[in-house]
Amino acid sequence: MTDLSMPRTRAQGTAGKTALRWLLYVLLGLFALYYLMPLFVMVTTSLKSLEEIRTGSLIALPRDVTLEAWKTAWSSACTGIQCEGLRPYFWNSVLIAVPAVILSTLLGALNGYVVAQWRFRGANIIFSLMLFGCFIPFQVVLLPMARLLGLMGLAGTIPGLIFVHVIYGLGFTTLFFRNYYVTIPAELTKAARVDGAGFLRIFWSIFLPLSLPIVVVTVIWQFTQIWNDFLFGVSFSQAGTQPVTVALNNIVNSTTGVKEYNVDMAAAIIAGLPTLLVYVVAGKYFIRGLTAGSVKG
Amino acid sequence: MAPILDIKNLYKNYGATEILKDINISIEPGDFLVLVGPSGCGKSTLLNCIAGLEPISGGTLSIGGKDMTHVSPKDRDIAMVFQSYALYPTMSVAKNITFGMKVRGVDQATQDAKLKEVASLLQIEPLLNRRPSQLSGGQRQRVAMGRALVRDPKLFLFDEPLSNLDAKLRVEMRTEIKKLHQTLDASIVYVTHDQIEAMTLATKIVVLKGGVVQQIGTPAEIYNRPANLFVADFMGSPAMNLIPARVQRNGTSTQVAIARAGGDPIVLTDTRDLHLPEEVILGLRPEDIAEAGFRAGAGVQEAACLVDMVEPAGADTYVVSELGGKQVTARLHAETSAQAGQMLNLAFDMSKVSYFAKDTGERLN
Amino acid sequence: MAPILDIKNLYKNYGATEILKDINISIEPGDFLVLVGPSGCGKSTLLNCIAGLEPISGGTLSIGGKDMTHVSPKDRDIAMVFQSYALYPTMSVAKNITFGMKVRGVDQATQDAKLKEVASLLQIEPLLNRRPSQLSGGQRQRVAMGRALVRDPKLFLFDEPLSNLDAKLRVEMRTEIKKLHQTLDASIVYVTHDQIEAMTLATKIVVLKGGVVQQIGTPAEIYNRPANLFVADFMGSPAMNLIPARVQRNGTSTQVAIARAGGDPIVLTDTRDLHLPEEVILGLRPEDIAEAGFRAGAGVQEAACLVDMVEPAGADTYVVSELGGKQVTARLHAETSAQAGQMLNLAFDMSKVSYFAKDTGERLN
Amino acid sequence: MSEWLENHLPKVVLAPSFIAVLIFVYGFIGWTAWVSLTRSKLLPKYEIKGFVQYERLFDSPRWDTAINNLYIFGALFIVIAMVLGLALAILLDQKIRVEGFIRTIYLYPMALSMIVTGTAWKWILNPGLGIESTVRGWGFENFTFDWLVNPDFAIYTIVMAAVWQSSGFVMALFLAGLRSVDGEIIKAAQVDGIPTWRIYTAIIIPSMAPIFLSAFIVLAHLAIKSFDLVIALTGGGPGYATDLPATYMYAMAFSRGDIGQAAASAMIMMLVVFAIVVPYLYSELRAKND
Amino acid sequence: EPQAEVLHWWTSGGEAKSVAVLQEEFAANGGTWTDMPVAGGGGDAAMTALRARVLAGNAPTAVQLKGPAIQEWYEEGVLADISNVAEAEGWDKVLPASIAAHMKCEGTWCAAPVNVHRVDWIWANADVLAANGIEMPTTWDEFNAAAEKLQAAGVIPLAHGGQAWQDATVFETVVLGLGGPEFYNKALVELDPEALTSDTMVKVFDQMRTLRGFVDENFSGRDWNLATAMVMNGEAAFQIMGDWAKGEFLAAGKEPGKDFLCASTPGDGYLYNVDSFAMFDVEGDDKRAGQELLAKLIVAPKFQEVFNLNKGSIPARTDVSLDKFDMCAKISAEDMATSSENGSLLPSYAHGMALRGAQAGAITDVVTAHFNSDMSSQEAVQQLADAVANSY
Ligand SMILES: Nc1ncnc2c1ncn2[C@@H]1O[C@H](COP(=O)(O)OP(=O)(O)OP(=O)(O)O)[C@@H](O)[C@H]1O
Ligand SMILES: Nc1ncnc2c1ncn2[C@@H]1O[C@H](COP(=O)(O)OP(=O)(O)OP(=O)(O)O)[C@@H](O)[C@H]1O
Ligand SMILES: [Mg+2]
Ligand SMILES: [Mg+2]
Repeated sequence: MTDLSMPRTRAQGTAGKTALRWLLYVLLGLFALYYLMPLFVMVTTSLKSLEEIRTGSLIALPRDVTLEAWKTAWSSACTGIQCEGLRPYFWNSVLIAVPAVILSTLLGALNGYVVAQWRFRGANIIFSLMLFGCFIPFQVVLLPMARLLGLMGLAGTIPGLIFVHVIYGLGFTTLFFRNYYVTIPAELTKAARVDGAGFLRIFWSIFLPLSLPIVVVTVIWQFTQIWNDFLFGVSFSQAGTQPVTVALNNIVNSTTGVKEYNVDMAAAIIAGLPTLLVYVVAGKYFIRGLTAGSVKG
Repeated sequence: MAPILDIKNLYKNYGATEILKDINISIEPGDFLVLVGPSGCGKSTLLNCIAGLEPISGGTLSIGGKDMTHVSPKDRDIAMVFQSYALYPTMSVAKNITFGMKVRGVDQATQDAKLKEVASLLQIEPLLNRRPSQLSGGQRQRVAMGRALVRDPKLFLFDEPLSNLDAKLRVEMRTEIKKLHQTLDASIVYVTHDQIEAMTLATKIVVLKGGVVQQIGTPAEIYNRPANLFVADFMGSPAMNLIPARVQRNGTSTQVAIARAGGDPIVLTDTRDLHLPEEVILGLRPEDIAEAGFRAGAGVQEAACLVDMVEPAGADTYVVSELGGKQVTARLHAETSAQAGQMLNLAFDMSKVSYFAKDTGERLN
Repeated sequence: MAPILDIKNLYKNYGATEILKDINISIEPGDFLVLVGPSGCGKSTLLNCIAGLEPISGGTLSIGGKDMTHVSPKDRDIAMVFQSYALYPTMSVAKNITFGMKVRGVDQATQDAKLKEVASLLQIEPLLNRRPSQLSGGQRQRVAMGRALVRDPKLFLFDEPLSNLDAKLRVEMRTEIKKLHQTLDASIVYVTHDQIEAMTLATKIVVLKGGVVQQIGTPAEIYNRPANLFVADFMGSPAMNLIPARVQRNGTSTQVAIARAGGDPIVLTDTRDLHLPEEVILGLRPEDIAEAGFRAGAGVQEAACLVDMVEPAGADTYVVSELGGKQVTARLHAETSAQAGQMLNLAFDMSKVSYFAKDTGERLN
Repeated sequence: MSEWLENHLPKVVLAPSFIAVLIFVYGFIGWTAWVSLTRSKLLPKYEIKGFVQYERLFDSPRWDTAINNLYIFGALFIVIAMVLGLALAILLDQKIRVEGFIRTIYLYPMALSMIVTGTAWKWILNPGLGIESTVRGWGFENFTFDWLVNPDFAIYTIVMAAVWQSSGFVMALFLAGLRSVDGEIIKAAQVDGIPTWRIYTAIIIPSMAPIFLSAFIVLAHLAIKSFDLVIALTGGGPGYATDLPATYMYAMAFSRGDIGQAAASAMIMMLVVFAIVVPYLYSELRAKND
Repeated sequence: EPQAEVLHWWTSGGEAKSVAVLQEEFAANGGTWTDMPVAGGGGDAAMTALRARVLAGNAPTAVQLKGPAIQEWYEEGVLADISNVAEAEGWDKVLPASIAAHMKCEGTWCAAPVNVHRVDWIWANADVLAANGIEMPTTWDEFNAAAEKLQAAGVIPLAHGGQAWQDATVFETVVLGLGGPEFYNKALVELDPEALTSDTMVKVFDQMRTLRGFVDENFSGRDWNLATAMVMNGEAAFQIMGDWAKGEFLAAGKEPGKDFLCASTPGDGYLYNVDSFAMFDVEGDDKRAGQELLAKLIVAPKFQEVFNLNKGSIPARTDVSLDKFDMCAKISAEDMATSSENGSLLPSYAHGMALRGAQAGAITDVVTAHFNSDMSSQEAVQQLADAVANSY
């Protein structure tokens, strides 16, 4: 376990070092401000009444804090005829996101493992092709995909949405894992092969445990992409299978109705909470030096 | 019995570089084959080829009489200790060692027993719950050994398995490996740079140089009758003295003249019946040059030499003198009174001399 | 002159485990300190502490008279060869070696010259454009050496730098390191498991066991006058014979009785003036037990012993016999006719004997 | 049979994904290419009419703007997000006490739907509502920050928001990469006397080259596909000054019922990607192979 | 049992309540309503979803569709015929002819109208006007004069949000105001190249440039309702926007005629934006029954009244009593009747009533580009013609 900062001995640091460390924290803090700015606007707005928003400055602190908007967003905002807020849609999103994230991550890990550690002729070409797939604009796949889903009988269903998300997540998950696995010494695979472990066993017992940081990254990516996806969610769902983003969109985007910014903001934050939760939980596994001590040289 | 390992005309390239050239080796069951050779000569590569971890570029390789070309490493029934250890970083020491058994479906009780046995043998019991990253170099190496030793394969492959151990432990391990070899009648291919290991363990030694086999033989053959200058020079520490000499046949015996610094050439007589060219390289090991009076035997002959350097090394003292234009080392007992700059009477055991052709380096006698 | 390295009461823990305990070592400029000890005793950890790569848990450490507690590794002016090599994987061999110079702003011409010099010394010229992953184990180790050797630091730290080299190369490298030490008058801390390396290189040897210093001394002191049973047993290969014996004072000399398998105890006389308890452990190195007639000297005494095992090892033959309930090894010349199961007259050099307390293991004479 | 499976398992495992990609990516690209040659309007038609859609595309000043914006936006976004992400990862790698907390702060923008954060950004960047008026409120009367409403600068506000949204993820990616570097090598460098910044630039970062590939692909993909960001922040305005190919294509395909035109623009977009990504990919994979 | 899955984009509080009325009636008649709302982009997102579902063979039963899009979908052969309902209910008699025309595809009825939004409204803050002594303008010149006066007084004359569709909304009212109904029809409905490049069009762009001067600096990207709020606050005096803006005023508790004023934009004519539902070809008798029932209910007076009271628009059918409607709605209804008679009842191009998407979009591109740059009017006219030509 190495860190680039000086080893911390009993009494930490001299004056220069302390100053440097302060600078570091100040820098980190400044960036935190940059990142927090929009959240500040969103949170304050969500705590204001509509009246205050209409009359006051949009980016000022609320005069009277009210949680009304949050309540509305969660349980009574209209998303069409139903006025039950985001609540009913959460479950759809969970049903879509969780399996899709797990499947695409697992497949990506396997693919990356093959491409990085079991190179065969053409593996790089296959990898490049898969990777290039990341760039296909989703708008163009919408219509043919709709047709195929219809043919497969998956139109408007949750499995259909899972399928779509897995397919278009594969490029990225494979990319992430492959690029992580190429840095793992090939000797490990060799040792395990001699030990009698087969392809899958090596993957499961040796590589997966080594992959924590990249699993975190991949899960963060996939979960965010899938949870926040709107285009597929709106196109390949039907009444009853719509994900939370469609509900959020319905709350936020009214063309000719009265705009309730406070509810919009609260709804957006609520819709983002599961993703945030994933960040916090998964973040614990950003561990250093999993390969340490494995091979010499 | 069919050879357990049979390598025929094996070639191995990395890209355009030929690493192994026309290797032919065969091992009978129970053989202990030690591979030696300079760093980078292809020893590890050869082990990798045997294990099936690197594809071979030519020739055939069979284990237990079965061609191995399309057999994957896990089906070759081999155990291997990697020069680079290759421990599983996320597993504890115990798991590193038992992983192979677990994969093969060995039952838990046997696993535990084996683990216990091996751990005690390798003196790593207190470390079983550690991760590889929390071990010292030598401890890692022992874990790597342990991973192989719990197995019971047709063939063991050891790649410098003791290089990071202290002398004491190394001796113990050596003994254990020897025991393992004898009790299990296991077949072993073993790479080492330690000459004593090679000598004491091997039933057969292969000397490799630049990917080409130089000599295959028993330790005694290799040591006493090196096939060429390279083997002569390579085996033995300090190395065999290789001294240019002129020979003259004299009846059935041979007169050998060696230039001497600060004097006339030494002339020594080899009583064996040899047919040699006029110019040869004469090979004589340091231990076959002793202080006069400390060596007895038929072929022993004495000559005074100028001592250039005296190097005490615990049990022995080495003395260096220039002969035939070369620095010639003699191994004297520790209590010698030899001093640099003085003349010293040395005893040469001419019955041990090897002769090599000056041009090809091949052995002549 | 101030010591170049001064370690006082150094402690080092990993979590709750104490790895190094109360280490006190000081090195004068130009010293060549060799650290030896069993695998896992804390040698690498100590080097890491000296380099500043691991924080120390107690005590002080100064280099060149300056306290190093808050000095980062890069400012300590040291060069280090890692046991695990730690080559920069993305750089070619040449870059691995020159990178440090480049960063320090050494001009290109000097860099090239140094690189050339070191590469030829380490015999890695043909490899300069390779990546570390394309090298053999020994080649990697040499690159790691090269990285240190191009530097000109206050202190060199070498962690088993020759363990993966073949004997020949190792001897050459040893010579080079010795030369380096002499010409640059560099100060060196060197970890090795090779006893010959330790003996021939060191001006000072530190024997470590379980994180505790056992003895500090010159090679001769360590070899001839080990401070305790551990050092006695540890240094020398094969190890010193440690034989339980009863002693009886007889005027100014001492009678030593050793149980013998298949006969009465052997009684030997030590003529030195010693004051010993009745029960001791007697230490005598294998090379101080010779075949009768092959060893002369004041303290040499002969006794017939039953040969249990004969082990030829090239230049020597080892003979094992049970004495005092221990397997005692004697080093005989290669041509001995000794055979297992027979009685053999052995010559014991009693002037070389060390005595140790049975309970504490401390040296008595 | 089982032996065959044994030896070919890696390929077998890769096969489904590969086939899926062939169908759902390359099949659809083929489909798009076909449609781009037709006069499809509301729904796809399959009667080939030649390159008329491409001619229309290149005649459109709006497409010109979109493509130019893509270059500006893409280059700035990728470079800034990459540099910032890496810098933050390195800073966070210095044994920061509250790493998890700060990391989440940097990451959270990804979590929130741009549909709404766009509104927040719009307010912040709007001179009358946001930063400009706030700073003026503090007494700096001459402070101007009106990029959002300035057609020449509006694209940079998109860059700002895009960097805000994505750099956290890039940071996470790099952080994972940093954490996979072998500690011994860093130690060796420290002893070699290499200053910390050089250790990063010369040793750690080069060994993370594959991670750079990941980051690059992610960012390039985001740049190419940035869509709801633009819609939410500027709606492509002022005028269509901040239009990007993705918004152009969406507008054609879905607001205007001009699928043939959308397909043509998609093809051009993919050509642009191809031209940028393929050389990089080639050098990256090649380096890995020798 | 009648079934209907209804795709629509009415999701904000007031709108949703309006649709809920329909759903309740539908349920009261024994039907099951499945709601499939997709808001965003003025129905773009809903259209995206619709396309995917049609291709997947999973079309919703009823879809909120409007303008020429109805005919476009009809041409794709996916719409159902609801003529029997229309004929039974006598739609022809109660709907203004031009609105009825939108609901027919090649002579058969294929959609049911819900409401009529008037687009060419100008909203004003009563206090601000009074304070500056200004009357609601009836010509663009008056407007300009008033605006200059306001500007001098430090009031922003025109509250405007710089989004393409808002620019287009203003543009079409100017075309109508300066060119008159006939010119509007030629230029923005028939896309007559002569009209598009005429001097009148140049004048229209000149007026747009003038209007640009009456807008504050920070209008870019502003939501329409924030602009409305500016009028409410007295920060700005006028806003040109459809009658949904009224909803914002009312929601803030403002009274028409007292706090805020409504008037049609200068010039004759009436620009309508009619929401309607189209029925898609679906399998199953229950769904067909649902379609018929839905069509019937939508056009029935009860729903027309309730819905439009909520929504701020006026009923599509002319025989609904307006007693409960506010002053602005009444003006709207009156104007619709007169315009319908004299042929100045015109479809709004900016809201997708007049043109197909590609053409409307092409025009909007030029309008917004002109408004947001210093493009000359001549240039704009030229580009307009080119863009329209390029859009087929
Ligand atoms: N991270 C760690 N956590 C706990 N114990 C450790 C850690 N690293 C090393 N150790 C233990 O510290 C002891 C000393 O290790 P060190 O590497 O210094 O040994 P060494 O003397 O160099 O041995 P070797 O000759 O085998 O290289 C060992 O017993 C090792 O298991
Ligand atoms: N991937 C590679 N590409 C090119 N050359 C390689 C590669 N791997 C090894 N080599 C070269 O092949 C030769 C043989 O390597 P090998 O590891 O078999 O040597 P070795 O005999 O085990 O040496 P050592 O005793 O130093 O471990 C070496 O010269 C090495 O540089
Ligand atoms: Mg090797
Ligand atoms: Mg060590």
